[in-house]
Amino acid sequence: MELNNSVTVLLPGVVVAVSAVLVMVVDLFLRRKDVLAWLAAAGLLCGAAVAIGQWGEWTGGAAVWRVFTGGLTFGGREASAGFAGMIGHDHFAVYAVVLFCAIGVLAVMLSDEYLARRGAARGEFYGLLLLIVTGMIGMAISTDVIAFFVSFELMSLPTYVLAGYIWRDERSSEASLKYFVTGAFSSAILAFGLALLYAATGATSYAGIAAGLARLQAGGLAADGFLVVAFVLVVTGFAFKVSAVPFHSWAPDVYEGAPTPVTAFMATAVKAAAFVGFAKLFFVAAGAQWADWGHVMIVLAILTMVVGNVLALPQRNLKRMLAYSSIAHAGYLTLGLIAAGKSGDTVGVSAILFYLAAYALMNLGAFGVLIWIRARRSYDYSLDGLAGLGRGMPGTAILMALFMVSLTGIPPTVGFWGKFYLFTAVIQAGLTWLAIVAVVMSAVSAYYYLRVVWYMYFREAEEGAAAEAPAEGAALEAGAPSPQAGVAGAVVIAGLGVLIVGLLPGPLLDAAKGALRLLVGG
Amino acid sequence: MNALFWWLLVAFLLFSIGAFGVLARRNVILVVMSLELMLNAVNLALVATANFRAGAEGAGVLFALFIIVIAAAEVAIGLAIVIANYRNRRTVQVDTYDELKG
Amino acid sequence: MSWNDQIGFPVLSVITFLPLAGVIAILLFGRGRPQVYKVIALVVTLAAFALSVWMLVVFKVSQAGMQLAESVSWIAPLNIRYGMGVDGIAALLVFLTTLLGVVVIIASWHYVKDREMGFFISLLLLEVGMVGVFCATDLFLFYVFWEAMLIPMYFIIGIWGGPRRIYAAIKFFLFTLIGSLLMLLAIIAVVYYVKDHTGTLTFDIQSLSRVVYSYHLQYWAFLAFFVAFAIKVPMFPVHTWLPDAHVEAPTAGSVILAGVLLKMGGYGMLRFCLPFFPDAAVAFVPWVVGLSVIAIIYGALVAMMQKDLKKLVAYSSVSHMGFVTAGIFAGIALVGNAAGVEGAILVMLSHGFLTGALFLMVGFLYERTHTREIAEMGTLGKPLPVLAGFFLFFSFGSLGLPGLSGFVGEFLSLYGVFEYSRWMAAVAAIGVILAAAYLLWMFQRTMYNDRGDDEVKPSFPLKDLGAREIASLVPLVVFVIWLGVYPRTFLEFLHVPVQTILDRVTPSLSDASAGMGALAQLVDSVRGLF
Amino acid sequence: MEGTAYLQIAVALITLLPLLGFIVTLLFGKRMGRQAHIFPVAMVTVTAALSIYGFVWAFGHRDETFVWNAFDWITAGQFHVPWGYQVDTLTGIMLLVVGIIGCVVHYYSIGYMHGDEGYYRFFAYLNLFMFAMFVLILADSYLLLFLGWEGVGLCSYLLIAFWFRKKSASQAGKKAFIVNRIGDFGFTLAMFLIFVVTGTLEFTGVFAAAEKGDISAGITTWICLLLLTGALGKSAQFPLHVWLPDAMEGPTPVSALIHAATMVNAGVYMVARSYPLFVQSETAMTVVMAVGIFTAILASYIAITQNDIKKVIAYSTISSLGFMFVALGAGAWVAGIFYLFAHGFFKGLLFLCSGSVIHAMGGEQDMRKMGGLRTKIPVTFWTMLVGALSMVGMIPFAGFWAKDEIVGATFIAGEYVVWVVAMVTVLLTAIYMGRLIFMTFWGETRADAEVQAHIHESPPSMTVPLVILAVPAALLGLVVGLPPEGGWIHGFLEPVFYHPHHAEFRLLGEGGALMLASLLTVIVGLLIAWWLYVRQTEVPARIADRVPWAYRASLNKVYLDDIYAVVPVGATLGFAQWLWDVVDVKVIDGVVNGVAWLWGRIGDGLRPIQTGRVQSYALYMFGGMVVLVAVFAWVWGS
Repeated sequence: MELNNSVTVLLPGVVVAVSAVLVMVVDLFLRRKDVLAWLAAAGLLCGAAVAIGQWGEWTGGAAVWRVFTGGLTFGGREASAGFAGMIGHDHFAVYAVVLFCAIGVLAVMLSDEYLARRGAARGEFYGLLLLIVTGMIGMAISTDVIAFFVSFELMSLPTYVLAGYIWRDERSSEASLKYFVTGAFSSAILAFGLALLYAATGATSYAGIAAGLARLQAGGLAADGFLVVAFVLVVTGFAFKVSAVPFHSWAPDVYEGAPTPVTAFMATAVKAAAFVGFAKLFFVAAGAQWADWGHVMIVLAILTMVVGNVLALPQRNLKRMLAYSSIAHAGYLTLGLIAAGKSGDTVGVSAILFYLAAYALMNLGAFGVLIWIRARRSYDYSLDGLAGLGRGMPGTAILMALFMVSLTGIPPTVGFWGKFYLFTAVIQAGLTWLAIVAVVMSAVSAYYYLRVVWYMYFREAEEGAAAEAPAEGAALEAGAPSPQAGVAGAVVIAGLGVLIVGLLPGPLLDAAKGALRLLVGG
Repeated sequence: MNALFWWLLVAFLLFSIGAFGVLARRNVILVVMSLELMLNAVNLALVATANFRAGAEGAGVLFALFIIVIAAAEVAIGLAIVIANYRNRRTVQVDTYDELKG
Repeated sequence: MSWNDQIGFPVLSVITFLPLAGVIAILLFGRGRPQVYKVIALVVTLAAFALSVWMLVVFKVSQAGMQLAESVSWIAPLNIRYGMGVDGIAALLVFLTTLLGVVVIIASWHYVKDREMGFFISLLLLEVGMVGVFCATDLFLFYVFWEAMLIPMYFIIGIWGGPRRIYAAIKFFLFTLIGSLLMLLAIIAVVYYVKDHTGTLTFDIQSLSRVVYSYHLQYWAFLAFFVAFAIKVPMFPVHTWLPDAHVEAPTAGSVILAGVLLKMGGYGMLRFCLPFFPDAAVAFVPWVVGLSVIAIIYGALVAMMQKDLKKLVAYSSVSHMGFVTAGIFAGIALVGNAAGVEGAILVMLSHGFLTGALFLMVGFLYERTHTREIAEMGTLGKPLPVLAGFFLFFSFGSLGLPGLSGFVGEFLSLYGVFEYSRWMAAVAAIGVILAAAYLLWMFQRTMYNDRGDDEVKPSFPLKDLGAREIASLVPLVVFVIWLGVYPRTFLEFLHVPVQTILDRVTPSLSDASAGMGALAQLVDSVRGLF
Repeated sequence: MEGTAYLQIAVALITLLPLLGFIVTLLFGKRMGRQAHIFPVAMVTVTAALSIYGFVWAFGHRDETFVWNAFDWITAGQFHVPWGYQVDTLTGIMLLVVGIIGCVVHYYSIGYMHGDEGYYRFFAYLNLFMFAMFVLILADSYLLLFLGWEGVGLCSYLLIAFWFRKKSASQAGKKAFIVNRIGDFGFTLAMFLIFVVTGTLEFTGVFAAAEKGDISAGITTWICLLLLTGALGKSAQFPLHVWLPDAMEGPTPVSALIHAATMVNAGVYMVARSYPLFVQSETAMTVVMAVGIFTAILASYIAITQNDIKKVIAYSTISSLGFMFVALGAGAWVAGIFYLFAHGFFKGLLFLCSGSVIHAMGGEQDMRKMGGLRTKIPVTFWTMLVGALSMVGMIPFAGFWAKDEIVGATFIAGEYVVWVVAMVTVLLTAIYMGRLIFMTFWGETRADAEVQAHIHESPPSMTVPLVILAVPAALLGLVVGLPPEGGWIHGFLEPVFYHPHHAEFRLLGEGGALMLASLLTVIVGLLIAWWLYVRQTEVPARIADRVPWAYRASLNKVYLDDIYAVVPVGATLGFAQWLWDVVDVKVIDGVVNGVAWLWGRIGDGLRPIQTGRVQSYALYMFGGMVVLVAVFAWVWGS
């Protein structure tokens, strides 16, 4: 029975992990490498399907994740816990799993052409990518810091590799090294923080930590320096992964240097996983202390919004600009955590869940457009290279404009709803001034997002620029169906998503709310 | 002051030494080693807690085991990345890797 | 789901989305066939105009509240509805919008050479947004239209504009965006205030405007809404986007910008600032009227010094729109003075006709002389008598000649200000003198001779207005005269809705005067945010 | 009421026909070419007949006021103004003046404008003017009056700048409109004030309220002074008179019709119309009189040295209008309107004659280049002489009776200073009008040979109107103004100015003495003029040398234009330039662009932080942790 439950909970992760192995095995025996992408995508879709199938299981059940005195409890039923309480499944996790798998699928679509053109090994790539997703799923379902940390590392380590996947490229390998050093550093810090928490509370399970903290608080010890250090170390681990200032510095370099599909994946999925995983950890394990956490996070959030947006202004390399923009978005997302902490309400968290999906759509789209342009002609990711795109590649330009508008947060796009929901949470938490800061910063961000649009439409291309063939054109296999279709498909899917969800955000809003549904009924 | 405090203090010192190494050493190999040191400090803290803290769950040891495995994987990946960089640049001085900036 | 019971089919939605249908038709059938897409655009806007006229006909002027209402659930989790409906104010503005929509299509027939289809698509999309703003009865829907409209305008200025078009486009965009983002926060605050206090989450404007909000919320939220609308109007000192946008925008863009977009500011104040936050609105009256009066004088004086024809007209808009804000806010002070408010709305309409027309004239001139520098013109009345005649007509309309549209509104809104404060009205009335000064000076320097006697400047042959151009102007001429001679047609639409607004504002007068000064209140209110 | 149905139709047609004429001529006139005048002239002729009918109606119903509200014009909140017409005896007089002179000028223009490239345009504008002027005098509310008021301003603008390629013409047109706008500023505020205190703008309602004493004395004074501001602009009184001399840039028929006979009287008419308000305010009356007399003497003083024939007449117009204001201010309301009535004819005549002279001289307007025209253009000479004598106030011409009543009224009212100044003005008037006649028609012709050869009498279409106008200019006083203070016109206007103010005239009493004094002054003046400009033609130059400042002040119009160019105009332009250059561009836009620039600079400035070296990144993280610990400790500590 116990095992049975564990398997149920783990099932999406297992499916994805098995797919990873399968992809690598098939890679060994099959010459046609384009099958691998299909296989990986199928694995991810199966994982998502399994998760969706589990969605209905817990409606109306009792909540296990008893959290803090304000009454915030997280969904999930005891019956769904597995492996000695190390993992637990709930709507929250299901939402996250589906999100990760969906991002994974789009990332696979974006990657295939890129890899094929450069002659890079695709089997390992997809294998690693699927393992990363497995790690993310683990983060979402963990209810124990051990499981959490292992999942965290399962996600992180392959990411270092993917960042340097085109290892002969100096920039890619440099990105990889920087990511590795800072990442491992932060992992160690996180681990030490978790160890100190364990030392303070004597427990590794979220529930145990919460209970321990409650005991400490009752004894008047909760505020001592020991715990402060422990909390800060954990927050550091979180801030690093979501690239919050001042733990962000790796992000621009890594995003710029890493292969573009990997950048897209990191900017969306890894960030999402970090938010999902840490949100669960923070709220379930330390929810009672969250009001105070929130105040600390305000500093982070403001710094992140300001520095991310301001540093994006002078960037003329689009990948780098998007990196800073992704930092800025991390700042907005952090507002959701703060709001949830301040108000003791779950709106902030569901706002984060919604925003993550929205952000994934538009950001994957934007990176996808870059990949697509690069697949069609020589392009160096510079702003100037976009000049005249509105005339040369009208469809692409329209989509790019759509993604930029969405990133700015203008209706009727999904990015607007993300911001709206987030600001709603912040204002409801009584932090209107913080929302004003965010609003001012998003006005600043409009400048650099719209600059992309104006380069595409208001400027003319230099003579002959568009006519050049792609730089790395040799390595395409003869006879294989054009992998460009994958890129185009991903971009179009993202574009449609941005628009359709922008016009009819109801279902996604419902899902994001429903992910925390059990809280309400108790 | 109980024993746990001293163990944790040692762990903290180890951790700090590791952190200092990461921040200060210019040789990438040494940086990677410093990272390992930090993880080992964590292990020490975990094991010490599991042993000396009253009422602690035994899971600390389990955690330490996991971290040992993770550390191994990390070293393997780290060194591979270092080698890739060395091939491109012919140096392991970490501060020379600054093509990406701004 | 409920379509309106008045006429049995969703006329407002049809008006709003007809242009969108046009866009789709253009994309399907019009590629590479200029005649086809132009005709589609014309037919679609004409149909929208015809429908909006019909809407005015079926509109019941004596009936309060939103008419021709439609309401369909849109985003259920937040109880956001797709709600459309018009009161008299909105109905007139929809009419103005669709009229100018037709006019700009005609006027742009040969205007752009580059990416012409995109231009027409942008114009049509713009019309969707504009009509939507006036029709929306759901706060959220309003906001969506309000913001969505920015994009086509950004493109119109940025792609088909003048040499500094990028600067102008981004300035336009950022100014408006900052305002509307603040407004978004206030919207959220208002909606959730209602939810916290009544338990229902609703974005319905009518319901929200019946709630009494706390002073704390009112003061800052009023300011947030107000800033958004003030930027759009634009009021001094947040007006500087306007001249740049006007100068760089293509003719059609300027016409729409001046004719409709600016009206959204005034409309927003009437629809939101006053009924939602009556106490704050009343408390801010001296400030707003003061700023408006400054805008009237300032805009006129600065207009006088302009060397660029379009900039001159742009600053004249700042001046004229000052009458709008002054009239609205003076109207709610002390007595609940409907004349001022109705006058302000008439100014909006009239300014739409007149300034739209003036921008058309400038555009026609530009097509002929390839310059907008006043100094490079002169004696154009000789080769271009018809153009000069229209130009003269609209200039005099704009300077408020009785019998033309500009006068009635300005007179009424000035009267409203006069009832509120005599000396402010006296200062504002100086703006009327200045209007004569800058417009006649402009006319003299362009159409009459200002370059030494008997020197006929343009060496190339100039063609006078053609039939198409005249066709785009004639409707405006008709309405300018109509509004000047028989404004009753339009005023009838305004009595009931304006009274509704004033009824909402007036009961709170005593409260506000008992409270602290507006600024002290505001400081208190803002402090509450932290 | 019996007969009002016809009157209603007449009134409607009086305003509609010229409007129709305007529209038709504007649309089709160009195609009609030389025949463009037919339709508008026909319209005006019919209108003249109808306006005579209006006068006749008023003649027959002098105690009635016909009011007809055609439709609701503006209704907003409490504010309500109908589009309504009214006819009473005052309107009747105005109808007569405007209708007849308008019609005559139209006929005159057929000849005068012959061959002008803007022929049709001219007639279109004239018709538009007739429309606006009729609305002005028929209006039954201040607001509709204001519509006509601004409408005639528009036409004045269009017609002054008729030859728009001349910079001076376009300049003058603009100036006229803007100066009038300054007056209208006061008018507008007056209307607001009236509405605020009485709740209506219709004459009947306002005056009823005034008579009931609903308006406090202070407010009444304010209303009157503000109305007067409007009148100062339209009727070219100091300090807003500066536009009228420049307005002579327009074609001469325009000067005759608009800038002498009709439009400029609108201010006088408006003040007279507001009689029930003005009589309640001593202050306002005094101001009216003071402004009038000052303007009268000022204009006369300037007129003496002007060399442009039309400018002289223009200043004489300003002076005459000043006299009308003096009359109103002195309480001699009927005398004021009587003078307006007479002035319309003789001043119109003078302008048309001067037009005929200019026509004869081939466009020359400088009197120094004329002379000796007496025999060459006899019809013009004789009619102009009639006009001039009427103007200076020579018995028994029309001007004499009216002017004498005004001058006498000041004396009787006890305003002796005003009376003295008025007498000086009469003297000056006689001198400069004499100067005009003598310089133009006496002596040797000073024009060059080519022009001389060309001098001819004008065609009948021009001379006939002269003769037609000469008749009332000569005889009007005898018909309507005799006996003084008790003529027909006094009785006729009594219903409007219902507090009969005028003392009975006795030839052998005060009245007779005053009349004699004024008559003697005129004769002396004429003699001086004859002596200076016919006998001793070098004397004027010697006088000018003796008092150069006085001469130059007069020649330069007391430097008012120059002062205005500096103080209101220059200061406004300077201020506006400062607002634009400094406030708008530098301050406001500077802040806007500065904020944008600052963000960019901050971004640039922060870029070096991103060193590219991974260990500095790790260091930031470490530093961040320390900061977080500090913040956290502070949060928990507090």
